[in-house]
Amino acid sequence: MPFIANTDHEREMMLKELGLASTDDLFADIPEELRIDGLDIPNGLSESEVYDKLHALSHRNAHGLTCFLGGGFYDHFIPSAVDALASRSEFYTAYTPYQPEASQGTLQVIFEYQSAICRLTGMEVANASLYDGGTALYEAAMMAVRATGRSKIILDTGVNPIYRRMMHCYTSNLSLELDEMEIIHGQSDRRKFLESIDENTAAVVLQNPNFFGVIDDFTDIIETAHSKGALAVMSVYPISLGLLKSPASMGADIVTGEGQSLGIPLSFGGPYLGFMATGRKLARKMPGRICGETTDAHGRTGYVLTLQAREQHIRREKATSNICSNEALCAARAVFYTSLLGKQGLRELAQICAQKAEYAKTRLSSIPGVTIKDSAPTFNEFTVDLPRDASDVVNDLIDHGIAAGVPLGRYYADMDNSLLVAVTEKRTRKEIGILAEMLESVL
Amino acid sequence: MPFIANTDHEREMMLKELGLASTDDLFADIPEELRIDGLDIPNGLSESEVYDKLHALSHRNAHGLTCFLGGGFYDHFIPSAVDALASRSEFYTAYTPYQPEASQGTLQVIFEYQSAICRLTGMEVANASLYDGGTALYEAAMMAVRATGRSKIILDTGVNPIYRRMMHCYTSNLSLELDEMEIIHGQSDRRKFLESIDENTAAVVLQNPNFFGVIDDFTDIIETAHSKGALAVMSVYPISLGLLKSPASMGADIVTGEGQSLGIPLSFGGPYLGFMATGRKLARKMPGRICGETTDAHGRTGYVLTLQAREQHIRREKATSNICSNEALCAARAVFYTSLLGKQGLRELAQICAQKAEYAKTRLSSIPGVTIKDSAPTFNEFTVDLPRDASDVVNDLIDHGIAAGVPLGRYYADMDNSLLVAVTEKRTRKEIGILAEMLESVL
Amino acid sequence: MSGLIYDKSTEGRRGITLPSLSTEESQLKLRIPDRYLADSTPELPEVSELDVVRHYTNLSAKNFSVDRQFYPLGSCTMKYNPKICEKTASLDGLMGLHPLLPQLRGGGMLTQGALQILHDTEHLLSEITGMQAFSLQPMAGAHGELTGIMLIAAYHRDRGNRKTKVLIPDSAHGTNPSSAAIGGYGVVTIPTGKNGCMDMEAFVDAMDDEVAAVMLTCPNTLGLFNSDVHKLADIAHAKDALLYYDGANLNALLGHCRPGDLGFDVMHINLHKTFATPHGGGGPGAGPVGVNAKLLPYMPTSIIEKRTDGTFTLRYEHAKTVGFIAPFYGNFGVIVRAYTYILLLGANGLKRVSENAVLNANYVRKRLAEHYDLPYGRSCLHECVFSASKQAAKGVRALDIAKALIDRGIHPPTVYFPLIVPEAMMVEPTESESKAELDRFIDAMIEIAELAEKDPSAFADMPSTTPVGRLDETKAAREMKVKA
Amino acid sequence: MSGLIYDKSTEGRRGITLPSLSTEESQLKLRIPDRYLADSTPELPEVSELDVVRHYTNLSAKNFSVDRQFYPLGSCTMKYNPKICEKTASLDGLMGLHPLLPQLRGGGMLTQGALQILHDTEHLLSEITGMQAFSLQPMAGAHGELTGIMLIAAYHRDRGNRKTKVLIPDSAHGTNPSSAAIGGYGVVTIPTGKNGCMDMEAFVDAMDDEVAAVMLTCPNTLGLFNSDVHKLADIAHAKDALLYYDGANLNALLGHCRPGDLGFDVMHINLHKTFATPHGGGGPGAGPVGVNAKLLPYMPTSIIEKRTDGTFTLRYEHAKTVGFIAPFYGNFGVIVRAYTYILLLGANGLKRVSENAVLNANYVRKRLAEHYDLPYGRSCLHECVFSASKQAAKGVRALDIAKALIDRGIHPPTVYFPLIVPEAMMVEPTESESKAELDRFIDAMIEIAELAEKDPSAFADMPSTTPVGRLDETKAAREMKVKA
Ligand SMILES: Cc1ncc(COP(=O)(O)O)c(C=O)c1O
Ligand SMILES: Cc1ncc(COP(=O)(O)O)c(C=O)c1O
Repeated sequence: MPFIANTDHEREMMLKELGLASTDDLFADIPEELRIDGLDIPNGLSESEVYDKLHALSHRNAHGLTCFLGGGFYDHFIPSAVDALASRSEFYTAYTPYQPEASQGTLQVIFEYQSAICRLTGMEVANASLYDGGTALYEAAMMAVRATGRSKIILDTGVNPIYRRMMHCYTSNLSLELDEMEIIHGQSDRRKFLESIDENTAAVVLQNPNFFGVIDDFTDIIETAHSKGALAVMSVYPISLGLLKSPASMGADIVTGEGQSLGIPLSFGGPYLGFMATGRKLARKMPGRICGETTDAHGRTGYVLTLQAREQHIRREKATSNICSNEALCAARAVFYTSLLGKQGLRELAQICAQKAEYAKTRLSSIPGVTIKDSAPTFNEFTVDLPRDASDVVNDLIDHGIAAGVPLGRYYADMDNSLLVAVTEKRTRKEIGILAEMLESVL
Repeated sequence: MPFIANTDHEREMMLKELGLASTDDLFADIPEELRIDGLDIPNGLSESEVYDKLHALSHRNAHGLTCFLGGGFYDHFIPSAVDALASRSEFYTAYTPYQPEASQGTLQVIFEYQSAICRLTGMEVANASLYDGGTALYEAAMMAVRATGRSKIILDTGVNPIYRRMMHCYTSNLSLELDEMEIIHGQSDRRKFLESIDENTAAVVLQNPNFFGVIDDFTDIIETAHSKGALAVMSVYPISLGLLKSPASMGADIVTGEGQSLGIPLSFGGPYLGFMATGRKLARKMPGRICGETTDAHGRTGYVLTLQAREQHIRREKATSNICSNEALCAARAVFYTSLLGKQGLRELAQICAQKAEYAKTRLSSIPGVTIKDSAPTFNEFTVDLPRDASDVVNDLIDHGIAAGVPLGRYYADMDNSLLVAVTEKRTRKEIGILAEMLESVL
Repeated sequence: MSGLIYDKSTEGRRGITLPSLSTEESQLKLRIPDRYLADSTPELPEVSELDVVRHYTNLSAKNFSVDRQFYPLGSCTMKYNPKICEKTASLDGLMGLHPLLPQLRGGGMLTQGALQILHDTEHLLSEITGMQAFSLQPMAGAHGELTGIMLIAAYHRDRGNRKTKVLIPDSAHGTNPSSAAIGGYGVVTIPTGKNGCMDMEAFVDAMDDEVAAVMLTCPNTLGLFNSDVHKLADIAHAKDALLYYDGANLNALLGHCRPGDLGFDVMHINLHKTFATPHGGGGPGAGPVGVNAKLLPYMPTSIIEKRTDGTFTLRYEHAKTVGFIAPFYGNFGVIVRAYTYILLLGANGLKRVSENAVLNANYVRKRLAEHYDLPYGRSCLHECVFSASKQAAKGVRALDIAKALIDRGIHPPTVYFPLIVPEAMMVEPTESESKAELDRFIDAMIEIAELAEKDPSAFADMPSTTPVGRLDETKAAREMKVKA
Repeated sequence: MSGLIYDKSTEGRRGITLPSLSTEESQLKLRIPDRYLADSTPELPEVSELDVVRHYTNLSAKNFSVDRQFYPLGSCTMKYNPKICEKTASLDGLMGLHPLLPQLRGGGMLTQGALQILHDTEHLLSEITGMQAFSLQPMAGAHGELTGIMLIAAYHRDRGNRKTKVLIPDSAHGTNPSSAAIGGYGVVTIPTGKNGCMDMEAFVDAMDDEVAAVMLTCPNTLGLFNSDVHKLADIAHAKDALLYYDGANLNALLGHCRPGDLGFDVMHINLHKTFATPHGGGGPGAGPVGVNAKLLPYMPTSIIEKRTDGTFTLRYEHAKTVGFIAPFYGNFGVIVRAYTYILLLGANGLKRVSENAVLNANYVRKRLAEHYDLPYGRSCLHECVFSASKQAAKGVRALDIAKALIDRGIHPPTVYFPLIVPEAMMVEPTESESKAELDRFIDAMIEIAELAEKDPSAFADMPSTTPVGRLDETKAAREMKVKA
């Protein structure tokens, strides 16, 4: 029997040691009538049969399309060294580093990951990871609620709708007010937004670049929030930080985001990486594990999980979050990736993505009937308005081997003809050209 | 610049230390007129561009065919654990274990590999690997020449023709006589073979199962060889040893073979694994590295390269072979594979292959016009005679997604209509059925 | 050899090559006004690929892990993760799929293979647990718990029930009370009775009309099966309270008994435990949530359905859903591994899994019983909890024993959990370890017990074979140096 | 933790699952007479997948390797192997190809991608070395040497030359004389002159009509470039002797100078050295052989050709070929890695490779010159050879220094080679290491030199940080325990 170590003989010896006649006797505490005879699923297959099955299933997906899909999840190149390091079984077959002396590998990786997140965002303290960008944003909002003792959350509609609907879901059973603020011309409607911040506001929740790829400087909103005693939560796209103003420099109090772009495969939606960073003052309010540096009796530097009094295994119903298992291996991938990328690499990558997106914008906007939706500046993603339903257009382009973008009708009532197009460093000039030509041909 | 560590600044500091003005000065010993300006090849590409290029090239090969190709190289399943272990960079980025204390991993793997080869073949001493099954066979013949001081080698034509032509190539500049012995009904022509063994015979060179998949018991030939003072060299297919009589029990003096079937990918012909084993008496005549067990000053068991006085780095022009780098990582794969397989697994695998081949034989032989070439027993490979040119038939079957076998016309003058069909555990009953149906349909 | 990757940074060193821009692309002027741009670039380390590979490869060597050590960390089911699962999960046609692809054509027609994997996995889990349906979206056990609480809340809201609290035994994992609280409920802790199970009387007392749910772990964190579970269920159901099953210990029951048959209404499974997906140094895991008919209407969006033509699609419209608890379909990569594992083992294999997991735990329990206290001594299921109180009396605490094990090349059991056992040491060997390995562990534990008798002071310097000795946790918390 | 995999065997344990036979298949009786069958099955170990994975993962931890340590093993060019090369070589459409596929349709039409890789690699190597053509078939450097010797023999045979011997400098690698001998030639060893290069006078003396070839390494194993190489070539060519280039040290010259332009007729390249394919704990490597026009007609079969329509094919007919030196097309998997590497680096990158390799070696040479003897002290190319004779006088030999380095987490240089340097220590840092890493090595070497001065006896117990100390090699050879 695969993956079950004991042989029949060993089983017999062990049963004998226990004074039992059969393995069935091991389950004596379970009342007879609650037991079952076996499972109504197929018996096990050999490794090669299982591989063939999964291999066949993997071929029943259209993964060869030229990908202009984004929406918060990007087709960046993953250097082979990231995969090689993440395949080190010392990393992936260990668990939470409860025993620090036997887990310095994992712990130092977490420490370096936290450092990378802090350096990217400009913040002072990062946690060891949360499930994904959406739950991270929700946790940040709740952290603000706890920190301020207030109950209103103001959500910019430029925040990823995939995250906004999660926020609604998680808060629906709690007595919180969730206000959504409209955007105009791709950016937050400043007047309305600033007016809506009041003395009961726990947090303003922002995203940069926003879902439409539009860049903003939220300093004004954040200042107003602070002046009313509210906190500013901002979700960011890490790669953009090679070029764009950091959330810290805009004054954000809690920064979150989806770390998928940092060397994590798209993998049909997960596992991904929610990151979160804040200032030292709020650190003890933060959810999730935190790793800190310390020393042993010989003065040697080492790393431990710290500030655990925030966590469920200590504080139970009073914990800052219920999170236990997190996304450690994805965080490891992120630090492998950011270390390979380096300062220069990050800057260049951000530049390349932006430049290629600019080229795509130029090409697409020169197609008759196609217009760029917003005049606001964008990073590597932008919205185009098409002369007909974007879903239909995208469907037509699939036959040409192109996943042209995310149709926005599903997320914004009035945007059936809008298409969100993302460009990463993987898209060649030629591919962008083909997108433009094919789009023109199907319109 | 990728994979070059020094920065411009470091380079400057180092040049300064050396008192040089530029890196060009480092090449001062090379006369100016012999230097070139640069290479006329393209400049470097980024990792993602290189990956895309190789990925595209990999798709320009027909690797999805259902594979009944053998001829000494088999499509066995490779358990994922083999790949995982062979990807341990501690193994693959080390080199020859010249410093045993810093190489106990590699050394113990070699020792265990040698043990596996000895257990498979029944022999007493195995080396750490040779390039492939063909060079191993040639090295074995030369070892016999050295050991006996004789110059005639008798080659059974049941020996893989791919290896026989290598043998001819390697010996063509040496004063050796290479006699090829015909086979009849798929097996060695005993009478002729036994007669040809004389007092000048260094070695009889045999293969089991032979190229046609036919099984033999060479005890008689080997006895005769021994009676004339000649040595017996036998090439074997390791998987078959789960079922078939071992070369040791037939009396073979030197056993070689291709280890590809032991967890090594087909990889278009290499890297493969030549294995070789012999008795203790001949050990000091053997080519290649050998690892031996010993102890340190504290009595701890450890492993070292031993009997090095046979080798080129010590003996130079008097060495038993010129081999230096060998196929260590392939040998590691082989020991990972044989350890996973285990005694029971080996027996079952051999049984499954033979059983499936028998089924294929039954199915193919019931097609009108198709006959099994030889009545002799076979292991997992057999020869069928077709009513027309086997190359053409195979060509027709490719359109049905099947690589039906190896046409023999290229290797044996009178076998244009013969096809060599191999069956491994990976071929399902259904696939064998489709082979039969499609073959019938194209005849 | 040591130091942080940031310490190895040298200005100008590169670890990556990026595609260069064509002139057509590079000549365009970016239209991003200065005020949106950063003044400086984040200080990521400037190192070579070799630097990165060497640094992290050397760090990996500082870990204990299942692939290198026996790792009987109780409650975590540190079984061996078959290598084939890593391979299937990284197939291009799975790992490379953008999560928004299903939206591009005919409700998932571009991702039929992926949707089939999700669909089949849900059905396999339903059959294995006896629940009616599963959602694979929760991204860990605790996330499954929270989802379960949200489902429970939706149920009560829908029925007009006014419920304010959740009953949880004191032996429960910390995530249980935390999830209930974060889901908006008050938590009532029920003590454990002498037999190691939730005190029946206390439970009955607490079981009033305001109870929304009872969260149980079964077998519980002492490795004990509560034979009264059916009775508990009846009592709870009589008040229209729901029964939540924390599936962290499902490995004990596979093929022998199903939570759905025991009366549970909602549950999660930790795929990273029972179904052998690797623990990743802390994650990612997956915590699929299963429900019976009562909770079916509230399941998270989206729902995977098989059409009559055999194709698969995602349904987004269902009126009573709790909504979106994940961005997409859960931790797909983890789910593929679990699916692979279930196909490998099958009905026959899974049944043997629990048999051997339970046998191994009992064997360890029996063999160590005379050396360590067993507060709840009766036969356990997949794990057993010792107490080091006997040793603690000599000054050797559970933590000291843990460190001694590290020096013997064994990962320690879970210590100080469950909280109700003083000096707890929770041993879960799993079925992937053989008697030979257990004997080695048992020998080490006995040797340590003897050492604790003879020379309690010997433990102070342990572990001594690790890159660092015991670390100053107070200093870490005080200085809060959490980044470089 | 220790012991052999065979020691861990337990009857009945399984590490693998095999597909089961259908009834149609299993009901057939095998028609193999008993006399062909084994009496018993080979005693492969009976262990679980976990046992195997844990055993070999733990063994891997007992190695030094490039990915974990600085590894300046001279003559072996232990540069960093980019991870992308592992990935491309294991693409299904390359790694899964049966070598006989090209025979199935139209001369290679089923494997155009693979043939293009081979073809392009040959052309890239030709341009890099200045040779006319390459065969990728030799499976290691020594195999390339033997192939070269066979080509040389074919050339002379074809021209009716009677040649019996090969001239080789005493600094040469052992494979050179061995390959010449195995190829059927006598070997004449030429001494090294004071300048570290082959003694010109001795060479001229030995250079008679019977000389088939001269085998040179350039730069030679002392890391020195022989500025007279062109003159040597002329002298040899005047006697119709051919000049063989041992390419083990090609990393020194990339983009700066080409063997073909220096007058060499035939050469091999060690792809596992210069072109960054991993050394695999001893192999596999690849030793492509390159020739100029003289030797073109004799190249091994088969030959890859580009048809006029742009497709690739294998040519098997060419009259004067030496024949088949490999079963197929060489170590394809290794070649794919080298091809990937060349594409990554390109003309600009390769030139920088040699610059930095040479700079690094000279930096080490310069910085250590006052601490260790440099028998051939002049500026070197990619490697430099120290002598520990100064230390040996104190009783600290090169081997002792090697062991001291191991304790400092550094793989030792090649010791006792080249043979002409007493107590040789051959340092080849390669371009993938940075000044920072070199400084660490240099500091360790200086510290060791000081220790050798102060306390020579301290070396006896080194290494002490490894799983075993110095091993008894005599015992190993005497007892010849070479299997379990
Ligand atoms: C009993 C129990 N419940 C719940 C959990 C939480 O699961 P997760 O870590 O997957 O969130 C754990 C994890 O250790 C557990 O042991
Ligand atoms: C100078 C020199 N020549 C030839 C060789 C032989 O190459 P290989 O080991 O690839 O057979 C080596 C290998 O170390 C070498 O250093």
